[in-house]
Amino acid sequence: MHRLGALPRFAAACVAVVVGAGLAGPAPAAEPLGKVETLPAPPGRHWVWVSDVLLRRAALVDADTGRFLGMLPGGPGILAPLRSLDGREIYQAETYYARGTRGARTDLVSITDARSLQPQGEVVIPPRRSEHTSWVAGSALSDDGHFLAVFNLNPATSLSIVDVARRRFVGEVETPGCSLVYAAGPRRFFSLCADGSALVVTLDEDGSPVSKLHTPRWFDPRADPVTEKAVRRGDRWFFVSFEGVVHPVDVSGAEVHFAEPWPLLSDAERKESWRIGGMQPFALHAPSGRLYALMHRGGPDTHKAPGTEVFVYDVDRRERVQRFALRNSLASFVLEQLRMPTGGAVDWLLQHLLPAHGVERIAVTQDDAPVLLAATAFPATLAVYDARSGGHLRDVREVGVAVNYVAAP
Amino acid sequence: MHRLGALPRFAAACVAVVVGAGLAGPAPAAEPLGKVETLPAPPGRHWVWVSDVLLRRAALVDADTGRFLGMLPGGPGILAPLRSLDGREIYQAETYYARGTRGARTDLVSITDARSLQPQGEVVIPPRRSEHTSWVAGSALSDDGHFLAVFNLNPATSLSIVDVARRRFVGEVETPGCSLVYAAGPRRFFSLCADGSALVVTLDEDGSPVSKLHTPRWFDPRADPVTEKAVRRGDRWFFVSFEGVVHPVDVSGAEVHFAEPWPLLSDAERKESWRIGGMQPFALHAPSGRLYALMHRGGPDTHKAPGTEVFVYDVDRRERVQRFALRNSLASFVLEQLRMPTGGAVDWLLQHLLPAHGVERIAVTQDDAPVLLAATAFPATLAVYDARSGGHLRDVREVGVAVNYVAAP
Amino acid sequence: MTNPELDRLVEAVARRLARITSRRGFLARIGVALVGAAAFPLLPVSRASAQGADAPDDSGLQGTAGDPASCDYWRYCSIDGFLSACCGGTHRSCPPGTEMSRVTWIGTCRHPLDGKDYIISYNDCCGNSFCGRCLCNRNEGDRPVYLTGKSNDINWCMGTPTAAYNSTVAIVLGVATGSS
Amino acid sequence: MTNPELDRLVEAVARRLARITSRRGFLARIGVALVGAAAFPLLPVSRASAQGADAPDDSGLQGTAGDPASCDYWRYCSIDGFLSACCGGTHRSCPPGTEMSRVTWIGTCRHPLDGKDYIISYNDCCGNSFCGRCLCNRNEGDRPVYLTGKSNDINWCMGTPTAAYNSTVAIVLGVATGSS
Repeated sequence: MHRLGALPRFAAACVAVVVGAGLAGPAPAAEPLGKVETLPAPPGRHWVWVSDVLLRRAALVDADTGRFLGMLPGGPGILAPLRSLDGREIYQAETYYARGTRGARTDLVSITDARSLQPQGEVVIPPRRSEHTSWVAGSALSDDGHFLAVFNLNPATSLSIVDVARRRFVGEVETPGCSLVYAAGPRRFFSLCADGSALVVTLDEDGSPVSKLHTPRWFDPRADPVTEKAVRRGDRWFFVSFEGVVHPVDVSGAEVHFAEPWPLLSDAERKESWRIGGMQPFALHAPSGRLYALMHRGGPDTHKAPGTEVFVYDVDRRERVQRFALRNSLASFVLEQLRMPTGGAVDWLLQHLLPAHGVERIAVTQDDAPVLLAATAFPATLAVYDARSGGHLRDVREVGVAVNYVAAP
Repeated sequence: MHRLGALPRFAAACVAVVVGAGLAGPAPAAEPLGKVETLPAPPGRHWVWVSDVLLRRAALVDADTGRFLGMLPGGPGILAPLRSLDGREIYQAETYYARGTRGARTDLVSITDARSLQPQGEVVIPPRRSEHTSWVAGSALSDDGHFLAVFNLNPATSLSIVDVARRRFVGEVETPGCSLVYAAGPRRFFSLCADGSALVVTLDEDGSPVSKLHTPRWFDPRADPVTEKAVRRGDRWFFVSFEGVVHPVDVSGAEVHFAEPWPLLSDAERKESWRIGGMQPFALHAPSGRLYALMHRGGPDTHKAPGTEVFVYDVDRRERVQRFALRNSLASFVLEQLRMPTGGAVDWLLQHLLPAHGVERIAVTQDDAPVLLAATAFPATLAVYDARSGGHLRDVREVGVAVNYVAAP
Repeated sequence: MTNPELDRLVEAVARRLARITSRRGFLARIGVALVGAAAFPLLPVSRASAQGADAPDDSGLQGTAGDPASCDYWRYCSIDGFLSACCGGTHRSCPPGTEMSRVTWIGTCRHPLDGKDYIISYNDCCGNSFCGRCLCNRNEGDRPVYLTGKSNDINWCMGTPTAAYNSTVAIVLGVATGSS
Repeated sequence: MTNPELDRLVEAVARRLARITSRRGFLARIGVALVGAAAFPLLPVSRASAQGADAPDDSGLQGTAGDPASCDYWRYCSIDGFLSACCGGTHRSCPPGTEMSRVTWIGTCRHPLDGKDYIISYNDCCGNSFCGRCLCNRNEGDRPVYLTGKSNDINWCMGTPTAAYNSTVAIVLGVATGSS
């Protein structure tokens, strides 16, 4: 209605403009006015989301060309778009205040048309969704695509369940002592608990919880906690501990099963103080079973330090099959400002002269010619690598201001 | 009520924390919890507002120490706080959308307690206030302190009148062909018109317009328009044209009077292509009648270029009495990152090696020992100069991200 | 300075810093974004006759003057904003999820090949979020805010459901006869 | 590299760039601000007895260890956020226009002079806007989000009318007896 109410003002505007230009009336356009693009369907295999915490949007970027396809706006905090199973809709949990940082808080799940990127609707949820810097596992879509779960921390922990198909808030499931949310079946999620167990929440067809069961303790949260930044391959989640031990979690059966842990790092590598690190340190290419891990050299408490290399593992053979160095993202950024090509003398100089700045976030596409995305928050950079060879393909220019999340759906 | 509703959760929180810490109960504090500062009254003579368009707040900064005193939050767009005559309240026009960049738009004038910086109330106004980059003359407080006028552009032009004392929206005054708003008497404002005249709007005691009168044309908007970035000394406004001609506007009488224009620049200086420039290129110290003008060397269409020098004029004698160079704000910023003092070898090197980056905005305090503020948007810098000697006093560290407005009320 | 590579790097970093401090730099972008401005100098289009006039053929244009993703593109002679073509749209269509403003200003740009002056409508794409890419600012003819139609300080996202600025297009309305 | 001054400048600019890319840098600040985080490693305070314990006397402290506006201040041993003392508040009071969070985490810091371990409550100041100054991040003992009380990734502005983060204080609750 705002739009309709505005029409008279359009008229006034045109008159104003026309008078200003001394025209008797606006000239009929040789080209149409008002055209707005829509995206082709299905989505490209190398379309990736790059969320920006200052610009408050998730940009849809074609990693093959570095071109922007469009943007999904959001408010402050976590912007992590989830695509519906049929690819036609995008869901995102968002938070708004009536007066910027004050006034009534509204949390909601927005539904956006994947082709027009126009809002299709919203479902208001309890105003307590969690904010945490990694932006990982803050919300999850059930494997049947019907239910979106949003993690609340306030500091009581719970999940808000939204029926995205019926556009309704189902209810809140308390998860005392357990945090975050991971999809684990058609209508099943699990959260990680402070005691080293997981809480498995199963929903009925209406989205109401039919069971809430604690698994046995499957890791030691005191001696060597797993990071919450897990990656998934089909029915198997892969959690990695601070010390680099992989804990596979199998969600194929009626009960969640925990496979044998295995180490990412050899004793020699530990001696060299190689360590996992970053805000999104892991990515997994499901078809090939390749696990990509951001690695750096550092001591304890550096589990969030940026990675300078990517170690590549075969999760079936449980062994490293490759490793490659990442470009200095700071140097890449300066090079972009220079409008200079990669591989030149200046590039070389920058890569070696500027302080090594690793990568905070990686993601990999799931097609047969996968690309690995490597992002840093600031300077905001997004590098595209050939996920198979590790070769640098391109840097995406002007990707944003503060890249806080990257996803390759 | 949100607060009350949250109390049980506080309890839960404390329990959670306590249990987590293995305490039987929270220890009584040796120091009080929950204390929040309030500002002394009256405001310091060198307290200045520094608005940041990305952080969406106006910071209150003590120019003598470089310390922050507090912040006034706001939404997107113009953040230009106005202090009530008694100094007890702060008024600011703000814009919000229910969903960040979409949904219902609410424009309002917020009333904030000047000591606690806590919101005291708000008055909703029509959702059409103007957005323009200089942030100058977007709103004005009547000289009797009763009425706040907010400039609307949509693109029809009007003023929203708010009775700040009675906390109510009075009404909207149409100002066809005339823009922006300047205070010009107890209950009088004027706007600048495209034909080179001014529209003078006088309000009655309730804030309703009793007269809307066009002045004669007092400048030539085609040949040499005045910039809208005017400064005031008592009953006299000073507008400066693109070519550097001062047009004094006297608002002391029943009718607005236009005094003899006079030039800021000599023919010799014009030959050297000195030119006014910036987003807030002028500041005026009322007690001494000193007009400070940002100057740079450049051609036509550089009326927004940053200034490298400040020319100081005596507006009574209508002549320049001083000029001084401004520090390279880019060099100052890098120096801050180096945590190095001004005046050293590295400072000298930076000042000379880095490309000259001028100043976009200046303001001056109104006391007997005035300081001149010199700000740039990015890198965000705020330099403090002795307004009498032109000597550099200090740089304010970490002043913000994108300084888009500076005011010395 | 005896190390050319080093000099170049210093200059490079300095330029990089200078660039982000210039009106073309990022925060200028933000500034622009916040005002959603588009520079539309008043041009003599009073004798404009667009009837039947088509947009010219760009196929013969060499280099960036023919690239709608470049600030050098001929249609952008009076633009100030993010190029829609860098944001998910094209030089004459807005990115997905935005809406094209109906309020606008009109410029006149000469086509490098046919030498004709074309009337260009610079419409802002409104809503969604800042694009933040390919800021293009050709600031000639900018005038103060009270000369509304000539001021690139003004947010032209008006009348749309939201005044949030995303980017700007450049649409050919027709030929400005006699204005050359 | 034969020009020391130049080397220094390059290193300086590089360090500056590196700094803003570090977790201590501005956008880290934004990140921190957005999560309003405070690092509160779980420490053995089970035998804490705060009764009658006063905050220690800082007057004898030399240099930044005694400066509440410095990240080196002794109370900040487990903090992650903007220092309220740089934002209009003090090390134990919030800036005007904010509200102190009641939910918090507790650390233990040793006073450089009396050698005692003090129980410190790190409360976030909530609302208003990001402070953006004096980010102080001592990240020891940080744990994943599911170990809620140990995670500095979490926004601790909870229960307050707004979860917007401004800055953080460090308040002495008492002495942690026997924990040294």
